[in-house]
Amino acid sequence: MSQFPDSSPPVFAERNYLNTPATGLKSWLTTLDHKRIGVMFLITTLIFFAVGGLFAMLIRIELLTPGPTIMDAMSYNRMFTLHGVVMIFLFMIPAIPSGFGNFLLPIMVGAKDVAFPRLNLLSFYVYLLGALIALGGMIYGGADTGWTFYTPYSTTTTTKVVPILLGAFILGFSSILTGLNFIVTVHTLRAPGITWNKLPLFVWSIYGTSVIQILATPVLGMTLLLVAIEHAFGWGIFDPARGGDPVLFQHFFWFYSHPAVYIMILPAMAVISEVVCAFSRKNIFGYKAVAYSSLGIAFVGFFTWGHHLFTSGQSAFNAGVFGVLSMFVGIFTAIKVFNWVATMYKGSISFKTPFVYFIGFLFFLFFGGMTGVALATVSLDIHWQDTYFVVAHFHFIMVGSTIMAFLAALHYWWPKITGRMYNERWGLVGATLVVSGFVFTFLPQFLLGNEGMPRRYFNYPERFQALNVASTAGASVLGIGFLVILVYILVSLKYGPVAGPNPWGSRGYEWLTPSPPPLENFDELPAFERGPHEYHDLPGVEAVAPGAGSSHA
Amino acid sequence: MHSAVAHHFESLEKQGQAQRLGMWLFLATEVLLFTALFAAYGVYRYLYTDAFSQASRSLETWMGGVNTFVLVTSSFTVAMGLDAVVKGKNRRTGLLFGLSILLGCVFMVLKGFEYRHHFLHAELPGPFYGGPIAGSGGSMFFSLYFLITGLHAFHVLVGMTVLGVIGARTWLGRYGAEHHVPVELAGLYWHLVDLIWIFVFPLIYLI
Amino acid sequence: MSDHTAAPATTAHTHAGRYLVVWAALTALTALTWGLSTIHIPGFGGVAVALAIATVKGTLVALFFMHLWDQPGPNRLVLITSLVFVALLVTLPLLDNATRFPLANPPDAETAPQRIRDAILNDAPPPAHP
Amino acid sequence: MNDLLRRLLFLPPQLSRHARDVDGLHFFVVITTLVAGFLIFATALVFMIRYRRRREGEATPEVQPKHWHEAVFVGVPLAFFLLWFAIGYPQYVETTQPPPGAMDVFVQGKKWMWKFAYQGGPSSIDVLRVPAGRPVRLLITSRDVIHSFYVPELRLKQDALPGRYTQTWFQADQPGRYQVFCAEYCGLSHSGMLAELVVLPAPEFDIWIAEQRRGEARAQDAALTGSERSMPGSSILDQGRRVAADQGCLKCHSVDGSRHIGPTFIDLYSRHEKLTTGEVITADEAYLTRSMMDPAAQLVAGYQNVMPSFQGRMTPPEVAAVVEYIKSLKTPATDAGPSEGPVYEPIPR
Repeated sequence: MSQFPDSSPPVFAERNYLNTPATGLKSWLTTLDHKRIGVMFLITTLIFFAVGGLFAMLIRIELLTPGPTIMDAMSYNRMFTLHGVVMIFLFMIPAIPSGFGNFLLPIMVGAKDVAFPRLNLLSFYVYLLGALIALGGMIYGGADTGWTFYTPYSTTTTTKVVPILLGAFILGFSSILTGLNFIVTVHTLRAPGITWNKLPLFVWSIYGTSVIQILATPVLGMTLLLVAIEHAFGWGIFDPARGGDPVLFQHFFWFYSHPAVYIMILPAMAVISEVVCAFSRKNIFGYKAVAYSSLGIAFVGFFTWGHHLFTSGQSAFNAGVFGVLSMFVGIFTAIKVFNWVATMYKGSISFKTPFVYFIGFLFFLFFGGMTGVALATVSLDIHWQDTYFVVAHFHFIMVGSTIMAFLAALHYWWPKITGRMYNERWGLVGATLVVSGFVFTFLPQFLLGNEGMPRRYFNYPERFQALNVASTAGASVLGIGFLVILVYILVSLKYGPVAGPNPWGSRGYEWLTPSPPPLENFDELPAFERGPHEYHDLPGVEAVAPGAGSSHA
Repeated sequence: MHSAVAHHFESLEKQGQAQRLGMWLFLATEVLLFTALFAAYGVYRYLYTDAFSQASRSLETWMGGVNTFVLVTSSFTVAMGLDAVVKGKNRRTGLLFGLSILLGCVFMVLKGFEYRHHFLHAELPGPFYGGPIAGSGGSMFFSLYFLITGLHAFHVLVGMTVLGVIGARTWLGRYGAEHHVPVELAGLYWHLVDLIWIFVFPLIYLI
Repeated sequence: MSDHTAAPATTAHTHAGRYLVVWAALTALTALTWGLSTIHIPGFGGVAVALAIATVKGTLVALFFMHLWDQPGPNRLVLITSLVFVALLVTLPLLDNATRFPLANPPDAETAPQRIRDAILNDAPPPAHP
Repeated sequence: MNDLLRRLLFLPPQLSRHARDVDGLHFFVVITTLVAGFLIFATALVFMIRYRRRREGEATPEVQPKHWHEAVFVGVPLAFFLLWFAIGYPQYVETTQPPPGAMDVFVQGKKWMWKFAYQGGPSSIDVLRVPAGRPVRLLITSRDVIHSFYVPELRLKQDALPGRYTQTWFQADQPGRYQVFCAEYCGLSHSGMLAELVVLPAPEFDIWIAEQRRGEARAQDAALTGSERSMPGSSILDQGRRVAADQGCLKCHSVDGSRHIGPTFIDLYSRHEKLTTGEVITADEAYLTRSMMDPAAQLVAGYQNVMPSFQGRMTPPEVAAVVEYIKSLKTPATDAGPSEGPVYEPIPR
């Protein structure tokens, strides 16, 4: 599978993290190795992705016709709540940082492990505990509040909202622990030679993500706890009947949940910055701009939460403050988009599956981002708020961008994680299905929103039906695409050709070690003389043979 | 190499640096956990200014004041405990941490008396409020009062446990002049508990 | 301040004297803020004075008991950053309540006009706007 | 041009100057987005074709941006974003500042209906009548959870906060009938919480509101003297149907046998119903009346206790009329729904 005729035949590293120190289930469940923890995160988050995706399909089928199609209103309300909770708290937030981040970040800084391996394992089990409590609540009855838990609906509903609140509260700790671990790792465990300006861009973005996780998650935890207390004991901090202000809840909630959008999108940008360099075989255009804009997003992202409250009774003064600040967060994304495109200039572009996802990502991020800025343009938001336009916008960002990046990451690092290649032809088929299915699912929803269909509607007037049918049709293509990916990726685990340490000819640090990587990441620590995104200094790119990790010269 | 160095750190000092940074990040999350309550306090104090100052006046300011003094002093003894372990005087550290725990107990007992007072006067949160203040301000104040002081008291309990465990281990000689970072981290946590109280005291009792 | 960055740990330095001074200062400031509160400075002044004293006390604790005085940049940056976000979360919602349409605040809040408070409490539409 | 773009973007008709202004900004935003998108993706496409990999192991030059590159990358989008904001924010601020002399309407959302009350007493459920060409201020509140008053044709949306008031205002241009949605999720029948905005020509509205005020005065007189208020309409069944529609009964109780929030009305009379307590009762006149006054007392098994009490909100003759109406609903009943058929498509239940 190696692309270079002059390189030695690819080798599956014999002593790797998959078989050392042991292969049993127990050795996995008690492991402190960041790579194994990352893989366990990946597997669990993917299972929850399947659950959330199933809910999504049921929602789309229900919306095929106005009125009840396959379920009643109560089931529908529970369904979209669970879809939101599962996708956001159980999949989107942990998937790339805790999954790929855990696997790659220590390798990319040349460390043997994260700073606190035991906290890392704890993070996984906390995640599992939170997920089980939330799932228990869903099976026990589910909640019908929407993932936003707006008071006073969430404090007065008779559904089982408390276990789901507690589940999300506990999941927050997992997020905090992982973020804390990454920040300390980047600060203290960088290998000699890896200066701040030679950090892979993946690390910069994950670092920005971690900052948000640390600073925002506690506020959400406290807020959810307050809602649970209000629901259970009636201590009304937000209860309008006791002089509370329900809008204050929205302030607290979005103080976390707007930055949480960046918890979801920054890791996607992390992946894309790596992919675009590797497949253009070109140095990144404007390293510092791309790196620092990650921190810019992390910081400025905190100043914009009020644009979710334009119709909520918030003051016009605050709307102005939040509106103008929201305009600034868009430019950091713009910088990245321009620099990614410019990176392709004079490159040597190879259209492998990850790169196809990059194209999809760029398209969705551009339109998702521009509609996001348009939504923060105050008067337009008044029309769009809580309609399908918002639904389409954030799915463009979360599904269109984050999941495309997740799939790009899955394909790009699959040979590193498993040591084997997936089938490239089926990879392209899957990518085409997913990208086109996605366009057909969510493009009609923009128009539905323009037309005025509010979100979370079980019934809708018949004039909205045509676009809903189109959306459901797109969703089924999307679903088939995911099934195709699932099949060939599982097949490749056993039958995939051996990948070798660097099948893409990438310069990223993680490709300097054999695939799959050994227990402590590098057999012998490279000197990291070259930056991770530099492709200009050598004619061609050599594939590094396993066991020769230090042959970088 | 010191036996306490984990395999992925190059030296004890580097490990200590990492642990300190980790602790500070954790403390930042603690600060933001309290911030949600402080922000709610700020909003409702603005909305119910008179009710809040009336409710605040009904609190026993001297108890809050004494408690502030007690916590500040316990912070001081914890700091002295760290100073002792750095000099290799483990036993003294154990004793000073014990003293800090004792001061923490004093804090909790005083807090308990205050709570008892509130229970007797029906100054309780939310729907259980039966105090003299009309409107929503009174019950809102006591909801926030119990949430803030309750969360803080929970942190005091956790801090006392941490001091107890680390103090005992220091006494047994697990830590020493060279390997004192865990003692320092336990101290950091306790100081944060003190730091938060320094802001809770004026907000709830004085203004 | 930066002369310790080469050896960031508090090793071998003795700070006992420093701790004692800080403790004395904290005790004195506690007494001061308590004393000042009995005078009842009117309006916003009392809040400002009490919070200013608390900030001084907090700074002393953070710098000396928590050793930020001797420690490298990142740790200080962590605390400062978290304080920026504390300020953010406290001020912006407060600004919202202070500037929004007064009827959108809780009806018995002291910021709402009395006649409107009465009207809403009695579950009647409020009088016509002026 | 305006109309073409509006139709292309599936936007509903523009009922006010504000709606036209907002759409103007909308078109500007869409056009700049599409132009920018075209430029970026055309560039990307050119790069992808021009610089596709021709052989393995190609060397690539190092290309670094100059400072002005990054300045352009930041400056151009920021300029456009700020321009959008500079146009959009004043448009929003305008909706928060009702002109003096605007007519006040009190809007009350509750699960799952809208009540509109006018100065001087008249009120209606789920129908908001306003005059064309005059400013109308809405003071919006809620009785239970947060709702959101939304009329797409006005490009206007404002949340209803329980126990407090928010405001917005509009001035509708043309008479017509438009749909009001609830845009903030409020539970089981969120999507059924619809109302109708009826814009009447101003003189017609004046006549209507005057009539309403007179009727209100008559009703008050009637209440004072204790005599029964006369009800318009031909037969008692018509009256019952009207009352059931006006009071919102039919939002939760179907008349065609389909299951909804409450039990269906058809064949309800003298049906044996199993209660939540396990007891079985016969739905006679007494039970029907009691269920309107105190719905929680005897709840049919399988339904939630969500119905409000209509005690004091319906006069005794109205209650009797509704009971007669329910009695009349036997299979095969063909007539259903409100007597005033809306012009928009009704939502199938």
